[in-house]
Amino acid sequence: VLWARALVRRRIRRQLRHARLLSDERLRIARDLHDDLGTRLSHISLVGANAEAVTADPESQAAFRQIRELTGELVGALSESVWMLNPRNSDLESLINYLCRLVSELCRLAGIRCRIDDAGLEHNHPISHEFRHNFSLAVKETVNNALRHAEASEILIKIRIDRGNFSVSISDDGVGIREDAESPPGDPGGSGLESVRQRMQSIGGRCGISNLDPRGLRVVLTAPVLMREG
Amino acid sequence: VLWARALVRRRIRRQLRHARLLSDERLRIARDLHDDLGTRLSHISLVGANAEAVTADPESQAAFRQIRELTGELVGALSESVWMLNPRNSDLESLINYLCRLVSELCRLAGIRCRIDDAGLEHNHPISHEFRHNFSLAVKETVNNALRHAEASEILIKIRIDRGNFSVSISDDGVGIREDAESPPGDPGGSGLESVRQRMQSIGGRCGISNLDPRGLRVVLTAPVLMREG
Amino acid sequence: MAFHRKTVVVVEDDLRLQEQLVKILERPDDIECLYAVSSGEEALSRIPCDPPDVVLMDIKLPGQSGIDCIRSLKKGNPEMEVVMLTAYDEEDNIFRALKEGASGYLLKTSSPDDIFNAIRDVFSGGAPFSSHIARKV
Ligand SMILES: Nc1ncnc2c1ncn2[C@@H]1O[C@H](COP(=O)(O)OP(=O)(O)OP(=O)(O)O)[C@@H](O)[C@H]1O
Ligand SMILES: Nc1ncnc2c1ncn2[C@@H]1O[C@H](COP(=O)(O)OP(=O)(O)OP(=O)(O)O)[C@@H](O)[C@H]1O
Ligand SMILES: [K+]
Ligand SMILES: [Mg+2]
Ligand SMILES: [Mg+2]
Ligand SMILES: [Mg+2]
Repeated sequence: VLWARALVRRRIRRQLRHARLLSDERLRIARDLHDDLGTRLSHISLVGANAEAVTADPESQAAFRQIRELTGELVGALSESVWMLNPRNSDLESLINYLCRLVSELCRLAGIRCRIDDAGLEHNHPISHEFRHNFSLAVKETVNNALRHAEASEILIKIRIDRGNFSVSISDDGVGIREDAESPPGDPGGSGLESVRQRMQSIGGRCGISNLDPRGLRVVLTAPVLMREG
Repeated sequence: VLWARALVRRRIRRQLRHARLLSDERLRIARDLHDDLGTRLSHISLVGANAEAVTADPESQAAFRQIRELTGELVGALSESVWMLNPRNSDLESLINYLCRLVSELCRLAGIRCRIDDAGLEHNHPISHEFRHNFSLAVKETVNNALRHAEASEILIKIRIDRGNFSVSISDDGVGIREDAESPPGDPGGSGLESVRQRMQSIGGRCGISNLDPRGLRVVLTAPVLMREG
Repeated sequence: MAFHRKTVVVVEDDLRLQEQLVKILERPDDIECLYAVSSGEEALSRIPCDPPDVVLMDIKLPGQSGIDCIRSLKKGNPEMEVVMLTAYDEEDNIFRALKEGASGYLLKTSSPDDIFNAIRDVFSGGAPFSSHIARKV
């Protein structure tokens, strides 16, 4: 019996080591890539900024500005993927911080009011890379849907942890979804909601959608908080 | 004895599995980045190209051209890292193809003639990710040095495989290195050559530098070809 | 307040970026870039002799990192403001820089106006932070 236990322990240790290997490697690759790409993007942005200041031609100015903005967005995407790959971000608290930033930023850009209620959450919990990745992309798509389709004036985000389940509910006060809207006749429909469902499923969670009374839509994303793997 | 062999086999299988995991992960990261950034970069490039065509202001035109070139370089850097991370490129033949493309591109941009002699190599051999990564970055730095410092009119690359050793020699017909040039007094000097040495060492290889007669420098990078690990 | 030009020094190892940054700083009348250096070592040997009001400091430098540099600079001259420059949002590094005494950070892709305002703001107490970082600090 002792012998079997030692074997199991050794196996677990080995798996942990490999998980660490993976996440270190992930971070190293990403850092190298991002340093290089970030510097190049900064260069483009600065060249555009200087040219914009010099030219008197309004069309050129507009193009330079647009290039600068696009470059800024790209840097945003880079920052986001670095965040995703950093194993030190592998806990619930940092995911919550990230989600708050993400949602407020999306709403700010769309010019829509946004309230976030995290009920003063104090628990923390390690989470897996998969969890973090899929959960945050699911939230992002759901918020984007509300911003694009709902014609809402406000979005409310509620963040909760209840008996080992982490949940984020995204409500808007917009038009809601008509019964047939998800797959209008003759139209294959968007892929966003489907991918939200798949992402939540892949981390053992689910996605619930309901129309609100008198108007608006609520999407609740829930998944069990698991141990970090990598 | 049978039992021990089974253990060893299992261990090897597990290591292989983890190596595969690592390389899949590498590729996934690079692909994700590539897809996302690639699209955004084309957008930037298009904005620049359109504006360049429209404007009559020569300064703006020059800036748009520069932005377009920088964006092109960025796309190149991105494809390069995807290449580096793709486990399907884990053999010597694909490394050689890549090095040929890399070197001719670098020389073309610098406007310097370049000859590549691979003696009609026909062997192929699996190589590790480490090997590929470090060897190609070492070649790149060495060629960049020749382009930046040598004042050469031509660069000659010789690629050989000899008794399990892969070697690339990079010769130029420029000014060579003065005895004290690597660390001029009061100047900490560049870090390029040092990193070339470290990269070659990390894959069990070496880097030999010699001045040529009557002029020019030759750098020979050699490393044993090992089995692929990841 | 009497008109006073804010003097700036740029620490950036990528010379192409350095050149563009210096060029941007030429424009506003109330800001003057004194000089630019390309390593932490160079910054530590030159800045204490010829200090600006604000140092714009790249986080990633070869050799001594920008973060290590802040501590030494601040020790000799606690009044001097340091604003970090980053290629992308990297929380770890930004937090370390703030702990070492940096007043804020700027993305290198920021608009020129954001850069100018960041330089002006460090004196009015409004350090340049993104809202997210501010929330955590
Ligand atoms: N918050 C919402 N309010 C109103 N309608 C919504 C809301 N969210 C989704 N919908 C409706 O559900 C449809 C399906 O959403 P889904 O995300 O799958 O596709 P999409 O957003 O149209 O396209 P994609 O996400 O692939 O870019 C939307 O087209 C829209 O009609
Ligand atoms: N092919 C060459 N011909 C002439 N001089 C060379 C050649 N290669 C290197 N050198 C000299 O060796 C020095 C050290 O090269 P190294 O790559 O280490 O630094 P660097 O290229 O100056 O800077 P860095 O690579 O860090 O950007 C160079 O500065 C240069 O003087
Ligand atoms: K100025
Ligand atoms: Mg959608
Ligand atoms: Mg060099
Ligand atoms: Mg730098």
